[in-house]
Amino acid sequence: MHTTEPIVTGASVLGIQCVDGVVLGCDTLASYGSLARFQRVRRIVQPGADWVLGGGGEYSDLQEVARLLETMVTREYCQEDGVVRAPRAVHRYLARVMYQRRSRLDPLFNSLVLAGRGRFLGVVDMYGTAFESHVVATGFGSLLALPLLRKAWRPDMRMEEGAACVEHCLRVLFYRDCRALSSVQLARVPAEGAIEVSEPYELGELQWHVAQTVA
Amino acid sequence: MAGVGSGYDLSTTTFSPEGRVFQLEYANKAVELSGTVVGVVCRDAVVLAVENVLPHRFVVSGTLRRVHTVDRHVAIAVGGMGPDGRHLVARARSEAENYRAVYGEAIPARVLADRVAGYAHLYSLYWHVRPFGCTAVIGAWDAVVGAVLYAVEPDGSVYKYRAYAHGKGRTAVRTELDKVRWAERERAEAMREVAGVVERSRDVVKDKPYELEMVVVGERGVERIDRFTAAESGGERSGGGDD
Amino acid sequence: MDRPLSHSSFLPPLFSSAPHPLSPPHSVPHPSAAPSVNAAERPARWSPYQDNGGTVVALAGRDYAIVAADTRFSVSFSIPTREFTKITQLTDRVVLASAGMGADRQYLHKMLHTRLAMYRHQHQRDMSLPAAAQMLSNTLYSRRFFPIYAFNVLGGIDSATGEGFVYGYDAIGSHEQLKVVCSGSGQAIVQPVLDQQFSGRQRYSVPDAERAPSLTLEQATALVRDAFASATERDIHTGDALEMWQITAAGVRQTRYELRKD
Amino acid sequence: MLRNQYDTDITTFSPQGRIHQIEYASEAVKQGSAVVGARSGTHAVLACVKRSVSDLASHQRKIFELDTHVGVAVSGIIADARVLSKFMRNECLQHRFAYESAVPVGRLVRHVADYCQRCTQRASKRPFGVGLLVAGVDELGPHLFETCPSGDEYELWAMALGARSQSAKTYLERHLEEVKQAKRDELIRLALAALRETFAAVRDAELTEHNCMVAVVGIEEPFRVYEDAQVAGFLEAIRPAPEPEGGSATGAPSASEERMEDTS
Amino acid sequence: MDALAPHHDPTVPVQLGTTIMAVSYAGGVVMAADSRTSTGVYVANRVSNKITRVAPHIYCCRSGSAADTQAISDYVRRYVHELSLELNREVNVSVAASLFRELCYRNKDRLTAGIICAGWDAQHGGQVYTITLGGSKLQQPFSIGGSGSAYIYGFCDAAYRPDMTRAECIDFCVKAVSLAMSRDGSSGGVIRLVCVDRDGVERQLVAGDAVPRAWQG
Amino acid sequence: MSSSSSSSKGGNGGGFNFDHHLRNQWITACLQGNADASTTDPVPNYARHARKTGTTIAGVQYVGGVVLGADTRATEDTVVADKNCEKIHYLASNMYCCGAGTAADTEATTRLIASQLELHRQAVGRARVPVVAAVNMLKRHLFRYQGYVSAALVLGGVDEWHGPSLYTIYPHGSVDQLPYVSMGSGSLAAMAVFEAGWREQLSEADARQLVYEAITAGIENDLGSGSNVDLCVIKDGGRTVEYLRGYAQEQVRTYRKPDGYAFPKGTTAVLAEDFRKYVQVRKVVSDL
Repeated sequence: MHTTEPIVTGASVLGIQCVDGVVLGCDTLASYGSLARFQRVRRIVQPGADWVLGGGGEYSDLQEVARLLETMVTREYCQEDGVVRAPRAVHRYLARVMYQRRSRLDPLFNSLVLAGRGRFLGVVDMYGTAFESHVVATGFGSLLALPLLRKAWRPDMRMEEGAACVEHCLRVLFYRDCRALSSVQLARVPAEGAIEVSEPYELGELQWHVAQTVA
Repeated sequence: MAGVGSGYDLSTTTFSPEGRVFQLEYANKAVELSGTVVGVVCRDAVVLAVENVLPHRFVVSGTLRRVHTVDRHVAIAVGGMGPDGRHLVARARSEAENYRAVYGEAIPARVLADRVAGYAHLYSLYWHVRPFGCTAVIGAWDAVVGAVLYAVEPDGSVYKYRAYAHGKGRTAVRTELDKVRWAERERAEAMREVAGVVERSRDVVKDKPYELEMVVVGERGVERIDRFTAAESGGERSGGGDD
Repeated sequence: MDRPLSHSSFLPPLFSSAPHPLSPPHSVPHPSAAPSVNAAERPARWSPYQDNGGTVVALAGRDYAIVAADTRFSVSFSIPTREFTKITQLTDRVVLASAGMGADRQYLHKMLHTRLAMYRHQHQRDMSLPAAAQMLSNTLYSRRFFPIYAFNVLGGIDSATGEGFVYGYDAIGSHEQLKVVCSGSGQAIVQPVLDQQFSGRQRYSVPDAERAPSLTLEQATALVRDAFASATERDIHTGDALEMWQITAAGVRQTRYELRKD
Repeated sequence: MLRNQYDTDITTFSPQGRIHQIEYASEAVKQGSAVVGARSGTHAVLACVKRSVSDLASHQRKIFELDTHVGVAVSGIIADARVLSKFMRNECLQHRFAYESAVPVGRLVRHVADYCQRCTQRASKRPFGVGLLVAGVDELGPHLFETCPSGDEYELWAMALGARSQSAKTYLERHLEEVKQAKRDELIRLALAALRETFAAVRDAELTEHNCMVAVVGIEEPFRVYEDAQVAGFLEAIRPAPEPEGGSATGAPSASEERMEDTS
Repeated sequence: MDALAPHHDPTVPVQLGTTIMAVSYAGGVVMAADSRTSTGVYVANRVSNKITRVAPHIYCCRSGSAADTQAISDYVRRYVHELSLELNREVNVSVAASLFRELCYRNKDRLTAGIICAGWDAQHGGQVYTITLGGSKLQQPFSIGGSGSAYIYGFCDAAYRPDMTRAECIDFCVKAVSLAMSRDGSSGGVIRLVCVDRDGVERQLVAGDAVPRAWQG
Repeated sequence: MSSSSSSSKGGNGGGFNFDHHLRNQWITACLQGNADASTTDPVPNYARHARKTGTTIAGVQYVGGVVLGADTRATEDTVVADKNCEKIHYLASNMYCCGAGTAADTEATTRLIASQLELHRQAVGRARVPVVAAVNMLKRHLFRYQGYVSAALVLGGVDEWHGPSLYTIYPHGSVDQLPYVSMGSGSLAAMAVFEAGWREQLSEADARQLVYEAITAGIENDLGSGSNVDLCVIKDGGRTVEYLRGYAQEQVRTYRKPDGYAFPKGTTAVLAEDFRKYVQVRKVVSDL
């Protein structure tokens, strides 16, 4: 199938690890070149009960990854043995998948962020590199949002703060990334308890009065 | 030890002069010997139940498995040889997975039943394999037609049922199943009755202790009913598990 | 007969394996045709490789070995994470550090651990240092025509004599037993210093026997720390933190030191 | 001897719906020297009797580590056991490679049982003539499983396979509640005591550090095999208070007639 | 660069420089397309039909390479037909869309196809799925595609309402496609419409001289 | 053929330089449409080792003035060439200019414009020239060279006509005037800080803090930027300039070997010895 260049693409995904869980955020745009083609697209999916996946890059490949994970989860569902694959195991599995595809020179053109129970936050890129981190930003976000997330992060941060911080970064991305949108989605993944993936909503508190300072 | 087939019954690729394939009948015998398997279609679900005979006291209760989940909306109860059943279930799972991958929606029960039957049938055609020594009782929730029940026999035949029973207690159970209008029963009611039917089919003196394994497939998917106490089943005796 | 039927829903391939005679132009408004898409935004041709930088060092004395690496993971001019270990412990006496591409080295490390486990199952003991060194070489060479983009240094102590040795590798498995070796983005900065300080190269007037490494573990540790601090000053892909593994007869000890983060 | 025409082929059902070849394969399990497994809420233990074909040969190992969290004791055709052990070791390694985590014990067992089943359904193969006791720990706690040549698998509190295992089973059945509650050392003691029962009918034979192996795995305790001097301490524990019914054994056949299968 | 050369050159593939669209409403879907097919700048067919039947109640609008999209829709038609026989009922629209997606995704390096798959089924009513270049599958209330769509995004976003009737949908489609045809050199000819609902399929045609004309200049 | 391959870094200073010949060849190829930017490298090999200030520079306007900031790292490819270089250049007494890009270009350009500005000031006979004058001169200069003078500039100044003003000038000669700006490889990190923290009507202290944080974000997150933060505050109608060289030292070396490095006598081999008793030194006085 060989995605040699991405066609329908999603932009950055952001994540931050808090003391009581993980917050993931991204906008809901799938661009077609510079055309904002699909504006209410979910780039955060939740195939399993214990984790969510946020993805950027080629959208068809992202759908493929989501299908792959759904298959994995369904297989697990069929086992009925009470064993649930930990978010970390899913993360490592994704890394193997991505690495295998890049080694076939047939990469899945995505950056993936996995957030799970037990404050798990990990990234996998299209080469199959996998790492965990307190703060995560893929795509253009690694240039624009990562500095802000790094600066804001504290070990005792709570999820409300984390969510505000992610929202704030999404706002900055909306200002400064041509492929970003003000319609966003947030996932709150508490260390324990039910995961909450928001419906797409509009970012508020946008700051445009800077325009008045320009002659 | 000669069987009724006297020479024509040694291979699945041999017809007897009367036109019977004895090996398929013998395979069916394997099912008749084993614990009773029951499936009924009630108003809002399919109830599958298996009488799991405990081989000895060492078994950790609740771990014997003869009802397997195949997909979000499908379960298969196995009558007969358990390992053969797992083989068939594995095939059913991959059929379901493949259908979902290609068509993007859940496999309809009829299609799954046909494909599992086709697979079982294949094992009745060649000398170098043997038929499955089991029946697969497929309970499914179908998006269009609702709760449905199919049973695939060792010879690869498949029929749709309102209620089905096989195994040791089949005669007694079938008689009882016939008396009930299952389609009018609610799931909780049906579950109780099925448990009672299985319990009553047993010989209290001769039969070994057992565990009743029960799975309900409804709109919400596959639900395993963990424990069925004596009170609920209306039977005299509960399953033989300890702890 | 395990799969006598292909799944009935399986779709057969659309094309014979022969490629299309021509690559068709696009009349769907192709994103690349849109004037606003800057050609520079797209990689001209996708490469399966990526350099994630970093420096690794291994050196060995008479009764110890040190394996050290920084923890920075960089992609061109950005740092996706500051905590990406390049080191993995292979056995109680052998430690490996790899610079280069992150994904390749994660794969390589996993592969080696799998092989080590197989070896343990078969032989009921750990692999020796020379065996591990050779296995690493074989693993690298097995990908001779699609190389693993990792630059490895392996350090450990000989289980028989207790003497420390290190091994240096190229990406496809050529290797050499040494006393000191450095690889990765800071190699050009660090290697000459180690050569001079540790191996006594350039000390022409000193007899060969005396050039043999005579540093104590403490001296060697200080030297490595200084080498990494210096590399961090001048190599932009090295930094954040230093992980150092000291291997002695007593076992392995892991220490972490901070480095500059700019 | 009584032969019947339905028992020579793995692809033939008898008129009673039985497959004799599978049943015969199960007989092979009984030929091996005894192995015992037991598990409590925290630990799982395997113990076995090692045999040697002659005084000049080494003892046959019957307990294998599969991964840090799981191991197996085997009874029957050891060569078959090695095939299955290798299969399971590969499963463990592949799981670790893909998920960086330990394979759940139940899934490992079901996988190998499925593998066994495939060999009971085609003429070109024969069933594996070996029974496995798999002891392991995963996120659900400790487990003990048995697999049979037929492809059946059971999760158990305790089990004994192999020669004269019935006496061990009787012992375990009698002490089943103790097994379930047992702490680590108590569990080892019970397993060894059960194993000792298999010697009850054998003259001049007893459980010594040279002819037995023990393996333990527990929550937070990786799978570890003890043999030779390492089991001496465990044996000590069952010595002072011998079970009355197992203490004084009287005449029985020597062990020599049972040697063949385990080493073939 | 001889402007007429391409149509003499058999190696220049026939393209559907196109405007296609589909709109779902409460009871069904309306699809519309222009009718121009070109090789280079030559109009190879000025009255082509780009809305292809996949099943009695499922149609697809094709853009991109004519050969590729025809081949894909042929395959999908066959698979859908096969499946409907197996199921003994009509398949759902999403199944056909999934098949398009599967073929487009698995062969993305060989195909130039942008497809809108739309139709009506008893389970989910009228639906529109977009299968993009590259093989993403996305459900949308309405979708536009082809080279002409670039010129009418603004119009469609402004004019679309979720509560339209069938007649309003038809009107919306005719307006949108005619606007695209008037600005996109690769779109033109007539407007073909297909309406699918519970009662079946109706085809409509807006002849070239009846296509509404907005301001030109 | 030796002359054609000689380069500016060659040993003997004489001979020709064909740098522009290569460049022109590339441009011609581009114009003919048969150059693939990825395969035909416009930059001659050696020129790539020119010192770049892969940089974070930024500026903020506040009520009474402007604050400019810069990091102090200069790189040659991936090697840090200068750990404490100066990137805030003098243009005139009331304006300073931060430069990113090729160090030589930013330095030469700002020096050139600085001298032109001084000539202009003297010609018109005022105390200060307006900042827009500098902006115009810079953009004309850069436009003329079509981006080949790779200088990306942040220009800040205060004059009596417009008060504080802040500009960015791109290498191709485009100009933006904004209350907060950043440039260089770390500009995204810096801009993210501005977008997150900028308010209207900043005080001088707040403006300094904001610029400091922006530069720090670049230093820590962009590998092209590093070392220290320099600030420059221009205020008071252009009459006061605070040039804060080494305003903050963000990252310092973490370790130094305590006993240093001793090279024992004999480390360097003596290959030959030649002793002279004394040497006569003759002083030559040039006529020039």
